[in-house]
Amino acid sequence: MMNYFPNYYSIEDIFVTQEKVECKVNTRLQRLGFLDAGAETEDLEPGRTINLPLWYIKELKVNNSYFTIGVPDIYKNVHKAVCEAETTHIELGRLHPYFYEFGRYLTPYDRNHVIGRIIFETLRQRVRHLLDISKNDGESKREHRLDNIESKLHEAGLRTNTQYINWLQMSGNHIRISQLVEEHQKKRKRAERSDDEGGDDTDTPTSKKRSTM
Amino acid sequence: MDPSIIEFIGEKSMISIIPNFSNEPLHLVYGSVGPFRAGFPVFVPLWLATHLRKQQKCRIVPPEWMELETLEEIKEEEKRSKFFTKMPCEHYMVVAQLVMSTAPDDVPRCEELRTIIKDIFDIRESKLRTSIDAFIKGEGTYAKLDNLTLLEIHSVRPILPYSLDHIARYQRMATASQRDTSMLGLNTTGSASGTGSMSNSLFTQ
Amino acid sequence: MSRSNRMFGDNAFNLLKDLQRSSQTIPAFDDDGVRQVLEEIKAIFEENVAQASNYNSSADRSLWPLLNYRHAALQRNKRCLLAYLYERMQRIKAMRWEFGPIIPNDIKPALCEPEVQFFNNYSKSLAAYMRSVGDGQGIDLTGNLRPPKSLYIEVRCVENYGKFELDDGEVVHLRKNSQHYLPRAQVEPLVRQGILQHIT
Amino acid sequence: MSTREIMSDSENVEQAPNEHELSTEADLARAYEGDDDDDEDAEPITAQKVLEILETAWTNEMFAPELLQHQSDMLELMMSQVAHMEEQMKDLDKNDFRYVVHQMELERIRYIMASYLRCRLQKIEAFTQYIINQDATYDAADKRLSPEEAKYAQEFATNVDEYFSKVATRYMPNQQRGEAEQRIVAPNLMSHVFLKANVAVSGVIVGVDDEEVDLTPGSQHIIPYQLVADLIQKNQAKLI
Repeated sequence: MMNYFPNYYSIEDIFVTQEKVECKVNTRLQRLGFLDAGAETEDLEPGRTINLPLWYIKELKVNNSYFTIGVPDIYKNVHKAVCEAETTHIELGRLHPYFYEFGRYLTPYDRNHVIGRIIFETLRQRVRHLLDISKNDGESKREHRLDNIESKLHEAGLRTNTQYINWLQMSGNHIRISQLVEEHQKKRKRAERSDDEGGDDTDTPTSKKRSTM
Repeated sequence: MDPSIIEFIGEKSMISIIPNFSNEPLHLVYGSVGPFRAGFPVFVPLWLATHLRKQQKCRIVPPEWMELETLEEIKEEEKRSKFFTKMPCEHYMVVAQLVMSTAPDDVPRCEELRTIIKDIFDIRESKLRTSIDAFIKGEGTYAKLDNLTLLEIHSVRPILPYSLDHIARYQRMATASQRDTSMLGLNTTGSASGTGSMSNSLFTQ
Repeated sequence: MSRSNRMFGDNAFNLLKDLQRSSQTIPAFDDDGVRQVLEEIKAIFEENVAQASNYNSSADRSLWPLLNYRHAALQRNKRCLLAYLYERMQRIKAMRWEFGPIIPNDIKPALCEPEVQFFNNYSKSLAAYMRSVGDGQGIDLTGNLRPPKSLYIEVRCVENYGKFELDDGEVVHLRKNSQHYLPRAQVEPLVRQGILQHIT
Repeated sequence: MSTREIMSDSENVEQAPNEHELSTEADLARAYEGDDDDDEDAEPITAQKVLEILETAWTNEMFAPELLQHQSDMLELMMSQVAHMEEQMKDLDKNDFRYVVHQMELERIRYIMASYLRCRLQKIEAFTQYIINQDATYDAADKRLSPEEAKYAQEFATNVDEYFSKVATRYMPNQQRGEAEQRIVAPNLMSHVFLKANVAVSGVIVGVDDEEVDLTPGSQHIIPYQLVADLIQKNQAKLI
């Protein structure tokens, strides 16, 4: 398992860059009218506000003359909490499922330079909380409390804790059935149950050649 | 990495046993053990000690520190100290866990010891959480963790290093954008393919 | 281009979303989805090429934003599609480690032909590598998965397997619900395959 | 490579432990010690030492974000050692005390070797092109990939390319410059790691602002990997 470090093939990063951002059109843009769901014109008219996906925005220069990229209010809204170091109670996942990564992409477009600082500070303040809730499973497992990055950290923390508890009970060192095989067997059983009775199951995928090398 | 690997590494620790059989020395790759003489103590790796104990071929001699008074002192010291105190054995949890689960009869006051060792671990673990918190709020990317044992480090892995990775990443981003307001939109894959750079390649086929 | 058009790249994104939502083993290769994405890529490209010739021969830069947008959309499509293949490749690789060198019969139809080819090449290449390690002495990396605790383990048979020959020539009969005390290293693959269950 | 393996006690129980040595070619010992001098009688290396080196390589590899230098010489020696001991023990009774203990140790060694190589394969598959490119710039002595791994990496890269091509890329417009580059998956060298100093090291830069710290032997730290990668390489510190 590796930490989140997006590369070209990262599904997570593709999800983040699918998110839309409000942009103001600054100048008439020929034949881009289709980007504006609320207009019937062939061209995109100045003054209109449209939603553009991050995957396009990140290809634009910060000072491009076509669009002004709107900084979402969610970041401004947590500003006060960040300053007062009161961020643990915020339901970050409700504000945005990709609070940090979305903000990271928007950082260069924020002329006031607050987003970068805010995501950095927010995570810094919330790590202690993440460590704590990873220790006590169940508690504070509220939906929407964590953003995507945090959920991943939280899951990793819970896993560590479970492993440790299993180890203390000396139950951690059994050889186990491989995950894929287990899932596959379950699926097969479900299929068999819904199939006719007495079906011929000698043709199980794992029953014949089983050499490992 | 899960605790079974930490256990595996800790099983190399040497521990004293009193065998009930005799044998010539064994020349293991990791070094020689023995000779074994019935009734006389001999040092062997923990993995061998637990194996022989399960076969009822020896008694395990608990290490000196595995004793109530010593551990009480360690516990008090750990509470008093701001830092992590040096443990009598760098795999104390693994040794305790393995010895006490395979040979509870060889360890006087086993249950009490179990509790106190667990206490010590918990004190250290919560101290670790507190110092992590202080360290992260202090804007560091580097910290000293002297005397922490592998299993204690494991208790914050991977969540601590991962969190630090993210924090550092966002910090770099915040600093970079403050430095250069006209920078291009950051491309995840690191190549600065702004709008200008495509003109020469867009139309080639 | 009709108004009702969704934004470019949505098909490609959905390809990924469906894959992401599916369980660990692999869902059927989305032939139609992939073809649609490839068609969108081709369409965008051809339009851009057509307009680019005008663009280059005149000083008129007013179409630049459109070309630019479509170029980004083309790259986006490529990225989603390749990420889809990349993720499938990870799962196919995992199958080699977990199921062994033969793709289970009921999973095989989920793969397209190039994927089956990939699996076979991967399997072959891995086997050749494992044989070559240590100047040809060879090592089986699909075994020894967890730190060893004892030479022998207690196992229960989950299904009727039949005869199983140990390295020393001894033959055991693995009958459903029978229990055995067997060399850990030798029966590890059977436990992984769900034939045997490791009990205390 | 011709190697005279150590004798195992199952045949030669009287042998003193310090005679447990793998007689190695001089260049093998130098390969690890670093060839600061070229004397012919380099220290022979014991099986115990080989195992220690492999164990360190294994734990370092588990925690380092990038692929570290291969240890195929050590691995080959250890595999011969294991095979040799197996051979010597094959006539022993399976319940013989010596047989059981030696087998247990051999299983531990086999686990370390398998886990180590699996870990490397995972990185090779994840960062294939990155590693191949990187190795192309290194001298033969500094390559990260062993010859077997290099072959495997190349085959893997080709196999992936073929799959992608048959399903998608050959139907796409030609790649632009830089696109192949963009697709290379690289490790995050700034990942934080836990480090233990083996020796005293002075003037280690620990932060972006060039803050320096002296490491004392046995001290432990959490720090971005890249700042200490060279210490691992030089065996001045290890990852934990």
